Amino acid sequence: MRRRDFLKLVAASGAGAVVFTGCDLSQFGDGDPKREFQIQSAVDNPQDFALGRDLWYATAYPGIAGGSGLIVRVYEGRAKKVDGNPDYPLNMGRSTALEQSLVQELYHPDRIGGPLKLKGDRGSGSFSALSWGDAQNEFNSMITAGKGSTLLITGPVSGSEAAVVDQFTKAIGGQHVTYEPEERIVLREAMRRVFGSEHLPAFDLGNAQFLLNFGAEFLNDWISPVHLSIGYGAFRAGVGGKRGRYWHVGPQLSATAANADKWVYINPGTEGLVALSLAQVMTSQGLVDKGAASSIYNGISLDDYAPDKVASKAGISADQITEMAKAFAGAKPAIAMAGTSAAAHTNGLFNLTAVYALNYLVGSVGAKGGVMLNPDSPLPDVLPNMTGGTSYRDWKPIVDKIKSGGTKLVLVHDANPVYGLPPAIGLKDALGAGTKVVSFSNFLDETTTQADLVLPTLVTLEDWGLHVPDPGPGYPTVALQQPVVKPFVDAKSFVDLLIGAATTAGGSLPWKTNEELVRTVVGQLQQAGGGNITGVDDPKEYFVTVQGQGGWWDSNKAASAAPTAPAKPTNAAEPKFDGNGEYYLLPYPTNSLSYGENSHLPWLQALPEPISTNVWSTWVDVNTSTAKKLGVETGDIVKLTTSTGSVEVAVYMNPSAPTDVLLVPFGQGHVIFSRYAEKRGENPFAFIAAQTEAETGALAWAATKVSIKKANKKVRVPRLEGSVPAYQLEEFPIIEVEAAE
Amino acid sequence: MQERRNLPQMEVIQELLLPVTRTTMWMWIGFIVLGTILAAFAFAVAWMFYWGIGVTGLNRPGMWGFMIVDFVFWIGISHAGVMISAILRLTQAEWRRPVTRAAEVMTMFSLMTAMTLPFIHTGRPWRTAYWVFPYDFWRGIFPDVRSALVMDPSAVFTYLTGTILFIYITTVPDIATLRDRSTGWRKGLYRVLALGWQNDERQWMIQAATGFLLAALMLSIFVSVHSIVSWDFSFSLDPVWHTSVWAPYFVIGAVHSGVSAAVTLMVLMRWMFGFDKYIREEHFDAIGRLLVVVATAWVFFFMLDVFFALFNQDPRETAVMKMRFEQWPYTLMLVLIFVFGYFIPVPIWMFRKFRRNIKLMFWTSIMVNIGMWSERYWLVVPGLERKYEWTFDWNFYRPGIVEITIILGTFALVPFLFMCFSKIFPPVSIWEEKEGQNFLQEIKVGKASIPAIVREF
Amino acid sequence: MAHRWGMTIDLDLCTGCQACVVACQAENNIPINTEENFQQRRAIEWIRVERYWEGEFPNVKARYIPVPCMMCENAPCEPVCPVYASYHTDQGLNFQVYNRCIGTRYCSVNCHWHVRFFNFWEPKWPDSLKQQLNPLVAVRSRGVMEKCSFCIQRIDHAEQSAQLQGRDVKDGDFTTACAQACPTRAIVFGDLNNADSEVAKTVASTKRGYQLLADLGTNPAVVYLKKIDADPLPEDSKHKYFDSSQYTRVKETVAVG
Amino acid sequence: MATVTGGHHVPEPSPVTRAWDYTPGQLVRDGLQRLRAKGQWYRISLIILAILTVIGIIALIVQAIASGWGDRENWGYVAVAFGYIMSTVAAAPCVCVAGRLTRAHWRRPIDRISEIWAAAMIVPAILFLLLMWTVPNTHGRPTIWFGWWAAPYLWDAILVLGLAFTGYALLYVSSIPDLAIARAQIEDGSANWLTRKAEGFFGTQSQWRVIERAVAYLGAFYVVMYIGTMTVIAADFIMSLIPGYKSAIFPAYFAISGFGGGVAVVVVTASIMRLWGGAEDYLGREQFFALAKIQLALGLLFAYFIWTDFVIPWYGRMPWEILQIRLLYFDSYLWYFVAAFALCFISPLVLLMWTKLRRGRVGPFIVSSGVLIGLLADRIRLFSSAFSDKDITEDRLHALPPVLHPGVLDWLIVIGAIAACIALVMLAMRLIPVPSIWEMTEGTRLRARRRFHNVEVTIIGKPDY
Repeated sequence: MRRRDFLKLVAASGAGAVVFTGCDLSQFGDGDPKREFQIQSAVDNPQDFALGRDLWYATAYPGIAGGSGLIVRVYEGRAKKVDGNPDYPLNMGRSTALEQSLVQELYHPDRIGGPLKLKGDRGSGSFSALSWGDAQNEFNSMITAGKGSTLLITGPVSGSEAAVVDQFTKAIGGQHVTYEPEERIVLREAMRRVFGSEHLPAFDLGNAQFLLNFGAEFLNDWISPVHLSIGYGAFRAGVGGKRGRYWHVGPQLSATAANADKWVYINPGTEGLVALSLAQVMTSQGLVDKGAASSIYNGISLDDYAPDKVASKAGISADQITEMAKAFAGAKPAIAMAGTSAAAHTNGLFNLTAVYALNYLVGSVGAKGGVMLNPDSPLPDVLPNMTGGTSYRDWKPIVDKIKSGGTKLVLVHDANPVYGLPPAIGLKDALGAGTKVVSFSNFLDETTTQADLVLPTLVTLEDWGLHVPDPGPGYPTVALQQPVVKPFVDAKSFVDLLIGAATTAGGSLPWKTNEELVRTVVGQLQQAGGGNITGVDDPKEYFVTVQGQGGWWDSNKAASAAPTAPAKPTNAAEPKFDGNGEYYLLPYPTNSLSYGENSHLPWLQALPEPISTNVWSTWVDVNTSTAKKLGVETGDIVKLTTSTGSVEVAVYMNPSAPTDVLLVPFGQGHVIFSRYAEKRGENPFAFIAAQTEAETGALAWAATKVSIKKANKKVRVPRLEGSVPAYQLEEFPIIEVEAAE
Repeated sequence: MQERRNLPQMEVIQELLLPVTRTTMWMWIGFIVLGTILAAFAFAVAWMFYWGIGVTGLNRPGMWGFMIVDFVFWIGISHAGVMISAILRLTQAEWRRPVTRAAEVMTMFSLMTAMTLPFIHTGRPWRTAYWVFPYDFWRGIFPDVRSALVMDPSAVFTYLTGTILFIYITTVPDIATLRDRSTGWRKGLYRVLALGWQNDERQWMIQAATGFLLAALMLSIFVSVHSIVSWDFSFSLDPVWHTSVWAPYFVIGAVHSGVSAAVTLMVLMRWMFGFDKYIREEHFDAIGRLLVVVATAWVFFFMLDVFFALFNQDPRETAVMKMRFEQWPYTLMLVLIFVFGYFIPVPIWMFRKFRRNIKLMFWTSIMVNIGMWSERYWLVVPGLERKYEWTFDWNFYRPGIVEITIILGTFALVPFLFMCFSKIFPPVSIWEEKEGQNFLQEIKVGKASIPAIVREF
Repeated sequence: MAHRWGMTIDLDLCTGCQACVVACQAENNIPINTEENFQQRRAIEWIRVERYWEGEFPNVKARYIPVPCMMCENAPCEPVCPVYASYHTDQGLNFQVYNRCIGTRYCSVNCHWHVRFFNFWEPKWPDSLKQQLNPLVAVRSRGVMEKCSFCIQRIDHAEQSAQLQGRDVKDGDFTTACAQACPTRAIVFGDLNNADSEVAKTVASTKRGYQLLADLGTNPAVVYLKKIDADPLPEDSKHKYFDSSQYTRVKETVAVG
Repeated sequence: MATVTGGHHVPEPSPVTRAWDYTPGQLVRDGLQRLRAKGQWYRISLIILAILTVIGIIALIVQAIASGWGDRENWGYVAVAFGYIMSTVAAAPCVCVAGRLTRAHWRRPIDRISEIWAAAMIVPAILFLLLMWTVPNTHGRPTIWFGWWAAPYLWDAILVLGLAFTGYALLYVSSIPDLAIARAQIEDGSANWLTRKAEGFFGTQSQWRVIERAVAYLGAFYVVMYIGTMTVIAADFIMSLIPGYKSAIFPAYFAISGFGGGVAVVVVTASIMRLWGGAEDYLGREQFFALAKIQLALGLLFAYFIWTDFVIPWYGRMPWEILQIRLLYFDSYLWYFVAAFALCFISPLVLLMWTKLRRGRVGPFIVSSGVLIGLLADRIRLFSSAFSDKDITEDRLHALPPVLHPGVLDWLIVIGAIAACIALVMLAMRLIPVPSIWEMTEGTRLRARRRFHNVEVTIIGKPDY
């Protein structure tokens, strides 16, 4: 055998270490000794790589904005990489860290491999495996037993899943509650009050010139981060004419606020007051039409909110308010936005309505570069829109009913209320022996460990679905989710299980499986007409095309929400705080872990929180001078005491933290939630006071006061930043800045 | 300066062979204590091989730490050998005689110890030898000679080879002495090693010529070794490291610490082997004078380094210098460098009375090496902790327990090997001592009798 | 003309969301950065987002900068490697040959952008997570240096596909994982030698371009676009720049393995 | 072995210094003889030197008036003259310290030859005072002074003037015993004014102790002062005037090359003294051998330091470093550098590494003359690149500054300054005996010939003081 033949053989047999650089595939084996395979190139040895075939599939993820379009790279039946779907209007090829991490959810080492049955006491966390046949039988008997008094708890659902949930709820005669971040409930109510819209808004940031944001984390985890980030990119790049200017108003220099041209600190909960004050300045100085203002702020005497009256309450100067008003009114189109912590106060609804109403004053509602309202679903019956979550106040009777035994069966999917609701509500204890609990979950989390039966469900990349994003891009949109890999574990689609359960409960559903449902509804979409796919008649081809595109959308059918004057905004109110600590306690959702629902993904755990760059832990951001006053520095453990309890967390000295606000991130404190999340840090939901927003009843998680005490312990806070506060060297800035023209 | 003492030749031989023939209690203690530390050292190295460099305290960008500092230190100590044996031989300084052998042996062992450190400090030590030394060319892969890390082992191994040759050449007559006085396996060993030495004139001429030639050749290696060690740092662009003074500065610092270590060794040999008749006060006196000059030159270069790092007021350098001056533990180290390395020992060495005080010389020499170890740390580590304007990445390095054990181990390894050596070969050159006896003369000026030596002119 | 792969990073667009960081980790089989990794300050992020302070509350700003490998034309990391593990490809990329790397870490010492990461520990994944590993990218063992490769596997793939079609690689044929993920299009990747590419056009037309540590003369292939500061902090805002007298070093307990 | 150079007959080197066999009386007679007898050539050379000096002064004034006072580049060659004299004449006295420190016997006839050059220290001091105002203040430029008061002028002046003063003190103190001898021996009233200063010295034991200590300490102090001064000159007159140049080895290089120049001056002076100064019996092979060894060692150090100064920026490859080595080594002053390198390093190395040449007297003389020329080229290279026009407040070099080649006036200034130094030394030789009488006398006492086994050897006493 000649040497070359031997080498060819080695290469053909796929010996792993063979590296072929300096050669190109098309010329292999053409007998030129210069192009012979080399076992190892002398020097030019860039990367150990082998070629193979990869496939990209379009699918969708309902967890962000109710449906974001993805493309997934699949290699030999394994999902390798998730990216944004370039065709899908909300993503346009872009993605977030969370979407990138979906492969980790799929291949998570602690994913539940098959049905589990409680063994021993509830909450003991010990389960025994059982076959799907047995599990199905057990589940069916529970459904039969629980008919008429069943509670289905899910995360926010829309589209095909929501349709099935509706059918199921009807069939079993139970109640469906949605668990969603509480401040979003306030936001939805504000949308109704201000814009008369049932849906979350879209913002035409790309064409806007000025953005006044009251605390909304729109670049990180607020409603539709990718879409808003794309808009922000266009806003900054000056697509709409010139570079947009962004001012952030709020109690925290958050990861989003750091991008603002100017951050104006105001005391927590005073966003609404400042907004009214802005309105007062704008109207009194003739910057906007006075008549419009009187109808918008109907019944509120704006002059009571002149800057000098508001300033001290908000913790800023009257000049700042005036300056802000002038800037806002002076640059058109301008957008006012509010959310996240602004909504999580006892006066959250007032804060939001007062701010969003400002959009009317500058004429940005429904206009180019303004607030765009989203239309209804193209097929409201089979693809319902997302509806709001259940507020904390509404959770109380539900929990009481469970406690009293009025609810026989509790089904939980894609929600972890035991973790996410303050313990004061007593949900965990309410799940007594008389109530059967079934969890459709992939991971043992706080709620799942309370279940009698765990039925693992398919994760995003394994399942079918049609989702109506909320907020949408401003026109009707449906995202198609399809399995890109075969199920990695022995799990079933939640929708399939629900269809089965509904049938068991006596319902008659037009679809037998989730896939059938999706195919049918896409057919209905085709019949409805319009949309991104034209000229395709064959239903099969149509479906395949929708699969390839990742969804259906019709950009010609933008919502025609008339900029009518809003319903009367809520009554002006000042925030109320619980407890008598001397500091405000401001928990905040982080860009990666959000409210803790994704803490099991190691990439997200290891992703530095943008401002502090801390990872894997809970800490409290303390202002540098406050820390000096307290005699603590980064790494010192402090004890935070609220009216509901106290926790010990490490200090991170943060020069941007307000002097009288202590910031604690959400996301950690899981008792059990896979190896990457459990027994790590503290859960702020567990020690905030259970205050509610006055009108919506949503949990006001930012309405707590706290006291801080040094505990004589030290830890090393895991973070990306080095051991000194990162200020730039004056002569050699890493980040060069130039003034705007 | 050299007092003449007439000792019978037999007595000289017997007394200088003491460590070979007898194991004193101090040697037993030494073997046991050092052996224990070495066991811990071996365990630490094995632990690090098994788990990886992760067990150290290194981080990004502080990629080099204790082991590199210690490497530089031991290379520095090794410079005592050539300084004493070669330079003093070439300049015909008589007082070198009792120290040359010990200093050369210390050089050999500290070089070996030093080279261990960068070797085990690499990420994949099992491949290091294979890749760095081009002993196999069939794959056409050469090491990159532009890298100081290739020059470095080349220079160090040349130095080591030279040192071993030098020790061997200068030990042959003594081996022959041992051969004639031993039995058993030792006899066999010495017979082979003595190369048929018969004490004839031609052999002596060859031996002397080789010794001189090697001494002259090794002078250039002497300078190159620590220059190249300094280039490991100054060829990079790191602020404070990238400075042209480091090469001579490292060399002079090496001589400072090396000669001080030689003093320590001289005292220890007096105490352990009872060589009081051979290692005498006047030797300490002479070496003390040398140290004053060397230390002063070292301080001059130290000041050059500091001043011209601050000279341009480049914020990148200033940031490192500020940390060195203001922050723990660098402040402490700076104090150690100045006070232990210069301001305590040098004023003491200025006085003849103190130079002849053995205990004082012992402690001052120990002090110098504490200062010099700190100096190497002070030089090497901060440059990485404050590397360029990435204040975000600025970090703090602290050694792990494994590193500390390894460093302690190196301090045990060199004396341990030295003691093993002295169990086989005399640590003080017998023939040189005898030759010295002949060279020493006296001269009468008036009533005074002045020590004198034989000279060519 | 040979390709000169390059990147523009518009700091005015970067929002610090770090999608690029996770995208890179997914694409390039970067080991999971555990809590201990961070405590030991050994996290591996081929592209990392640094945050710099300016000022102090209430006049304070935080600014982000994503830092991948600069792919210097005249890279300081290359000549210091004794075994040519760090070398220059004919496409002007700096490469790390994991096979050859013995882990002297000199390249990292002489990389002033701190983008070379050392595998202090053997990277470990639970078996199930190994399903995600990208087969086109080698998994690095402990003891070797690794760094951003400008997604060389994508470059090679694109070049081979183009060659099979008998054409040159076009702008937009492919992009790096970080650029692909970036929601605001702050990161743009392309061929600087191709005048029609987006990066080349940006570099040619922008007035905001600068290179990091450009004064070292290494000519990085990553061009940053300056951040626009529309509302700068008042001149007298204290603690604007690094001043060592103003801080005490953070004394935290050491966690070493 | 007879050697013929340039038509002159050079006497065969004596194997040993014959003066060791002189009696003390002979040594005194010989020394006083040399003090008195100065022939015609002496007078003629002195006149020529005086004329050159005057021309130099005139050239300096013309240069200043013609080109204006304000620009630093016009003073470039005054700086060259200053730097050159600092690194030759001012370094010469350091040579005696080396010998005294190691208690070498070869030093005894050499010591005075090296010390006598301190007599010319007034010249660099004057040049320094002229130059001082061309050096900018420390504001806005790199400096080692960190805003000290009156920096750099006051401190530079203290160092240079202090060095000059120390030099004169060293020369005077080390000559006191000889002056005392002259005072005692010259009875015809021709004793000069300087001898009268030595009136108090009678050679008591305590006086000798004081003299010995004073010479030792003043010598050591002179060396320390010299290194310090050269460091400061290197920093203030060269480094801080080349933006971005902050090579920390440079001051050490500057001082070491100065030492090389000092040894060269001594070797050349010794050769001349041997040929025409009537000191043939004093300056034997021993002295040249020892000096040549030092010259060789300093040549090696010259190369070593220049190599480190070069290789670090060469490896750094940063733009300003590339410009810096182009300016200093490759582009602008390439040939000056080549000349300096060849004459200060290569020639000492290839010639003096041969023991035969080292032991002769022609080899060291030729090499040392070369070193003196090479050093001049080197100082032109350094001071011209420092004094050429550029914005010194920039933090780095951004372009190569213009080259400053010497013109006729420049040469006249340099030569005039050198001539002034030589003239001063020649005048000093009329006052102070060269070589030293007392050191030679001491040397003869500490030597003996003795039989060692079968051969006769020299025994040298090394008193332990």
